[in-house]
Amino acid sequence: MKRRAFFNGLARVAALFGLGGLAGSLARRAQAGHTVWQIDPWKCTWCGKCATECVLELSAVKCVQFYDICGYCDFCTGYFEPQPNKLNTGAENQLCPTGAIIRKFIEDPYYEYSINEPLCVGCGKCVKGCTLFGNGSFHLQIRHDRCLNCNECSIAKACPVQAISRVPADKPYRFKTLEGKK
Amino acid sequence: MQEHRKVLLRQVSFAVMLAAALFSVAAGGLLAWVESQGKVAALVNAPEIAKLHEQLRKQPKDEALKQQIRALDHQLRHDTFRRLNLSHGAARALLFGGLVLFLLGAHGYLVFRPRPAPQHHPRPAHHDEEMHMRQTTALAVVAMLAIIVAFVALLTRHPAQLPAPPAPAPAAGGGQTAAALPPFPTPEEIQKNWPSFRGPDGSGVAKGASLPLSFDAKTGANVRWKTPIPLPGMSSPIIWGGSVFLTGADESSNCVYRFDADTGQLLWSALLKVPGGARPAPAKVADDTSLAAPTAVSDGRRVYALFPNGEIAAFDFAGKQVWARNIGPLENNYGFAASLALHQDRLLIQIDRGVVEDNLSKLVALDAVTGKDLWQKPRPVAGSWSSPILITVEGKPQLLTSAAPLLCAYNPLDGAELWRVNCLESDVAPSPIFAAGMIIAVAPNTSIFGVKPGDTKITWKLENNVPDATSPVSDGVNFYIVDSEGMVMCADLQTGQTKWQHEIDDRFYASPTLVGDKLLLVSRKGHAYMLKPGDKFEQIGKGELGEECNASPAPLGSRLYVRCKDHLFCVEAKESK
Amino acid sequence: MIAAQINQRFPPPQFTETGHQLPHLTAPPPRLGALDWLDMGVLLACLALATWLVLRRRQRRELMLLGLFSLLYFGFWRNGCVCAIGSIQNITQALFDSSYALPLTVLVFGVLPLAFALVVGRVFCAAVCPHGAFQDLMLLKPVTLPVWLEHGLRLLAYVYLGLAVVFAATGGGYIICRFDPFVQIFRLTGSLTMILTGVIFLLMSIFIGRPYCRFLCPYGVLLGLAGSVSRWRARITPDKCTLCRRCQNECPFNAINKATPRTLQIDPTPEDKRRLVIRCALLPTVIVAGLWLGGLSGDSLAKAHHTVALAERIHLEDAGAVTGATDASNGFRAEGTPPEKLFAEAHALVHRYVLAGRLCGAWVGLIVGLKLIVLAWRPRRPEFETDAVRCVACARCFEHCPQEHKRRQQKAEINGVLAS
Amino acid sequence: MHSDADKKVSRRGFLNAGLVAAGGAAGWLAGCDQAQPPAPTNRQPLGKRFTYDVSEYEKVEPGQLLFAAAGQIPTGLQAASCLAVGADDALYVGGDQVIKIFEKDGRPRSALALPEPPQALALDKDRVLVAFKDHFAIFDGAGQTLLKGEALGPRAHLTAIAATGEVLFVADAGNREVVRFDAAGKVLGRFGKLGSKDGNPGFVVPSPYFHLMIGSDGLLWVANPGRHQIQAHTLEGRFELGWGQPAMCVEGFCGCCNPSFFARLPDDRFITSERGLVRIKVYDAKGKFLGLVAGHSQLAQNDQNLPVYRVACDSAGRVLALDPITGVIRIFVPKADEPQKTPAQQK
Repeated sequence: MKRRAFFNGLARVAALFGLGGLAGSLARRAQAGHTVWQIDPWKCTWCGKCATECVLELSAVKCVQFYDICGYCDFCTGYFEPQPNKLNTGAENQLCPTGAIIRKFIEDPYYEYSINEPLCVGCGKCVKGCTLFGNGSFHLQIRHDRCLNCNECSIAKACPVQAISRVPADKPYRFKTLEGKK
Repeated sequence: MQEHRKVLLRQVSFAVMLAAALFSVAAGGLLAWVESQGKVAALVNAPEIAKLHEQLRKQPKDEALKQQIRALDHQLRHDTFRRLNLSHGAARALLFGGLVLFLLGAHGYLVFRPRPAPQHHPRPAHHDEEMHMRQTTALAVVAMLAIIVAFVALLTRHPAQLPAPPAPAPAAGGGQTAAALPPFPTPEEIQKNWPSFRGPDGSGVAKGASLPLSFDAKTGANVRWKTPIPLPGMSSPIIWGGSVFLTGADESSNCVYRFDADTGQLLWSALLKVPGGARPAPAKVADDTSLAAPTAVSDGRRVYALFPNGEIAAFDFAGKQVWARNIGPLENNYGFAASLALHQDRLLIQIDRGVVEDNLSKLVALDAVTGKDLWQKPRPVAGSWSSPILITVEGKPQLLTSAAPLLCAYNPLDGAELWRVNCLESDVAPSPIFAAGMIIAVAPNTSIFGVKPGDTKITWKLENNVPDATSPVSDGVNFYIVDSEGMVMCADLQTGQTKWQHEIDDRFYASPTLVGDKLLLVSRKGHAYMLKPGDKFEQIGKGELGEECNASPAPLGSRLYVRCKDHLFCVEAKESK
Repeated sequence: MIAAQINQRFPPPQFTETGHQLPHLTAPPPRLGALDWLDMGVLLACLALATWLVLRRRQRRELMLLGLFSLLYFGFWRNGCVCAIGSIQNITQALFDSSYALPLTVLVFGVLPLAFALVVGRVFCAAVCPHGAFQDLMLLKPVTLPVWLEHGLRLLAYVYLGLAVVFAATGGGYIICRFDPFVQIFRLTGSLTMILTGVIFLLMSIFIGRPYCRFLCPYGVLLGLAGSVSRWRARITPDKCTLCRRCQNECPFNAINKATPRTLQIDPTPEDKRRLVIRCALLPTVIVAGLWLGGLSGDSLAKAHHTVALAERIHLEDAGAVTGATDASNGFRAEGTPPEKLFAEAHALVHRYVLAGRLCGAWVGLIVGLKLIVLAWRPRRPEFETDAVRCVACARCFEHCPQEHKRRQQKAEINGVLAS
Repeated sequence: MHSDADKKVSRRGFLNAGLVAAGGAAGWLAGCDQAQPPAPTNRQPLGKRFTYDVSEYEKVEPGQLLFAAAGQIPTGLQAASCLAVGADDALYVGGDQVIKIFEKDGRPRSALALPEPPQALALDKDRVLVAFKDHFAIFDGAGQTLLKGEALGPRAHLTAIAATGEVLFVADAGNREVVRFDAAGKVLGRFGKLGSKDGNPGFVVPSPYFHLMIGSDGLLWVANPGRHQIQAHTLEGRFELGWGQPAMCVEGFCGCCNPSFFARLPDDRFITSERGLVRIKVYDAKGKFLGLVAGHSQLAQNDQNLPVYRVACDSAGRVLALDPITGVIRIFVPKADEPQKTPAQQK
């Protein structure tokens, strides 16, 4: 019995030592600040999986409007159906299937578009319309007031172009910049 | 009193439990209903609204319709989010109901469960119970392992299909790689072999070859060897170096065979397997077309084989499949039969199907090294069974094709059409030949044409003894044909004047071949007739294969290779050994 | 390609008439980083408290309350993420992928419970892990499983751990998180299948003690191994065992080893010795077999990796074996990377998977071999004791030990005396 | 109960059960068919109404194609940005920090090094006019700087340049106006800004595509993409006329802001280049739609990264289109003039 206790002790000390070494070596690389998931808008192909793959019923991914690169078009290809009946806010003209985009007149001929986030399901339809024809000011981002920050993001797993990765929590968004892709 | 309170407590707790259970069932039902109705996507995609949108597209001015769309759209969006909230609420309610139910049930169970009788601990048995148990456990562990292994095997049956990894550098002793592939053979090298259907230039002429004036497979006289062919087919042998290649197929497999030219030994048999995917259904073919009608082609580095079900592959000389793919469908009336042509790493495939109006016919070029598409050229022609041939006109290569209604030449490098003559008709099976500046093309059962390359008109036309399946052959002065009923004819190459005709009581599918100074006809019954080419009919020899034969023979040097129904024969004069 | 996109950026319009100012894009921040330190603090406090409750207080009821707190805090409040079980994968990935930034929280959650287990046994399982607490609180009417079944099913956990490490090390994803049965219930949202699986596990837990912990939990495997060499751990009796056998049937987890009857406390028989020799000889065979089989499965496992799956798809599309294109293959072709590069990457990955598969197979082989050797042993236990590997320190057995009752009585008396 | 149950367990029975299970699994395995290829994933996981689909408008009727592809010239530029045709039909391609000059058959001739990446390029006799982000410069054929214009401020984003004789125009997409310079590079004036009351309808430029050129008719033609028009101005900047309709269908200009670029054939027909629906079209001198040079399916490789073709025409009536993503110039020739491919047809 004594011998057994001795070997146990030996194993324990070795294991503790090993565990400490592992933790120490990893801690040197580990970050105190945590990381969060985010979409790289330059990689995103608006496939629509963000709307369906999130563990939340209403996805944590929403479309955001980056005003600084918006053209403020009258005929916004992110707001209107490709061939709208008339350029007004009638439901028959709107692209967004849940009516989550707000169109506001500023001055001739400029209109401002913003996202009503509670209604947005993150399908990316408007993002595609805006990016194909316009400046791409609409883009999909993970909104951190909704994201649960799962250890493995199920959207990232399903993303066909691996556009979702972890970013430092102090820079939790990846908006397109004025300078373009770096 | 105590008892009374206890009963009351039990009743109350039971009633609450019942209520909680009903509540949970209701919440669960609601949740299930919401789930079954579908949420965001189902509502927004509602068919009514799609219909209204469609209607608006037709009547863009209809204001009432717009109002209707707006109302319905509002309704649907409202429903969308209401249902979403409903399902959240129902989920929480279900959790709450379940919790109450569980807590009360647990409490009730703990409070009212019958008190356990004083525990009776059996005395340990006298036999070695613990050791017995341990060995059972060991068995259980092993059985579990077996189950896990079986499941892992089951789940990992489909390994990732990737292209073969680039072989390590030659220093490491790697095999043949794309980079290490020797250059495409020179025309001289090609001329030294019999690399494709009807020889290097597809005209069925082997100038330097020789043939014994008689042979007999039964006695073995002048027959060097005979080897069984594993699978049937009507494709002809091709020869490169010391090897003979053949294709064969049945309903379930497409195979390529390599035989040793000296001994006839089957060196390997390679099964074509396109990576991934189910094998395409076997082609529907007529009995006299077979499942392996197209003849393979080789560039001395690889052998390329195409099968009527659309599968095509390249094998190296070791029998390893280098690439394979499906270029189908090739389905046409009697079954696809065009053999492959090869020009400077371009694998050329004449795919003619249906009638002209179907727009199904095309000429396809694949990169022989990788099997990828290089170009495709649509062809306004009907289905055909003839094979394209490569000719050289004024020093430039041309790919000559014949199919109703066009005799048409293309640049084999990029598929550009060079010239065409609108003269052919019906189901073209004979392939064209090119000799001494004249092209002979055959419209089966109707006419034989002489055409000069580049012309838009025919030079001459001949309307008797027109074959339906076999191709002509020419010695540069005359050309010779044999039709399937045994009528042999010789005519002048430049004018189309008939010089002689002679009927042999036999049937022919194999095209006539010029072996050295002998014109060789191999009949379906397995008889070989040797004629003297010239201005008059003269039979100079006869051979016996003793087996049905439909494929064109392949002569090279002193040997002749003939594919019969079940065997591959090698004929060689004994004294020349 | 990049230039075309740079060119898209240029100044927004000026609103000369209205002087409208561009609104700012809202960016709700993620959860406060400082709260991570709170999580780590709560974890440490809970582990310390659990240790005290198991070793000193020996109170089942208090341990249950701590479990309830953990369930609410780590489970329902923190949505089951961060969790020690999943941290295995993050740590593995950090070991194999130097570009991966391991969050400190995850490292602490992975290491701290193990460190505790090495010293005081699986106190983490007892009341700190929300998964364990959830199942333990559901346990009403335990059914004792036969020992052989217990051991057989437990093998699953070792395999699960091996696979989780394989996938995490090669970038194939976090299977522990993906197939976690309870996290969806903590979040009250998720895929229906996984929620139903969770509910089934919970219903099973009413009768079968902690089914996930015992038969699947990969972290439990590590904790068990650590626990087996722990210095102090939950002892059934505070004093000497009187061999009263009362605790014997009270453990719902088959974690109490019976005392060997005096008549059987004998030296190994020749048959025992022969068996031991055979099993020892079997060990390398089983390991090599595992190595071989694991390597065979590597090719298929590799398909879990996005790059390999994409390379396969591109290859099949190019070969004409499949028609149409997927979002992934479209995206890849739009990007313009040469397929050869993708294939080279995929081949390297497949190679890694084969390697990892071999190691995983060898690991399972080693475990089976060692189990067989241990089971060949003739045990000699003078008293009833908790199993070093399987005991989760739930404190149920304490309640049935007459010695424990005696201790509590004495303590109450002393307290009474002190109070008076 | 515990030990009783244990005793009932027969080793052999258990082993048998295990083997049967393993055998069953192995049998299932053997009985299964060959691997099925993975099915393509659903492109519209949420259904039709969640999918942005303009494929209807990408279709082109073959009869509408007035030009045929006739080869291409790879320029080798990483970031090609502009294209112009010189008097001798030489091709000038700007990009990176260089202007590459090619013979009309695609053989490289020479190159001019530039101090920074060019945004736009035009030729006036043998002078090379280059617009950079906020200023322009004029070079001679040897690459010597003849003139450097003043910088137009931080908002400036020049996208086109043109000159005739003594007047030079640049299109400033950042300020949404056209700037006139004299021969010495001095600003003569600006026009076309919205609300500037200079008699112009005002340029609406939602994206940095704002093209202009001087026609053989002596008018300054400017694309007004936000209004989907091509507008003519006098060289003094007075608005004359405009043509063009917004529409996704082939006759109009699609999306929020098109045409992105345009050029004119020797016979004064317009060649316009659009983005979003990538198409190059032909209009007559009055703006009547005639047909297409090439449609979306010919010009766009994929759905995610669409090129905006820069167009130019040479004296032979060929249309040259520069793909800025690949840096390749694609050549289109009128179908009627297509060289006879087959000797047969010549006879």
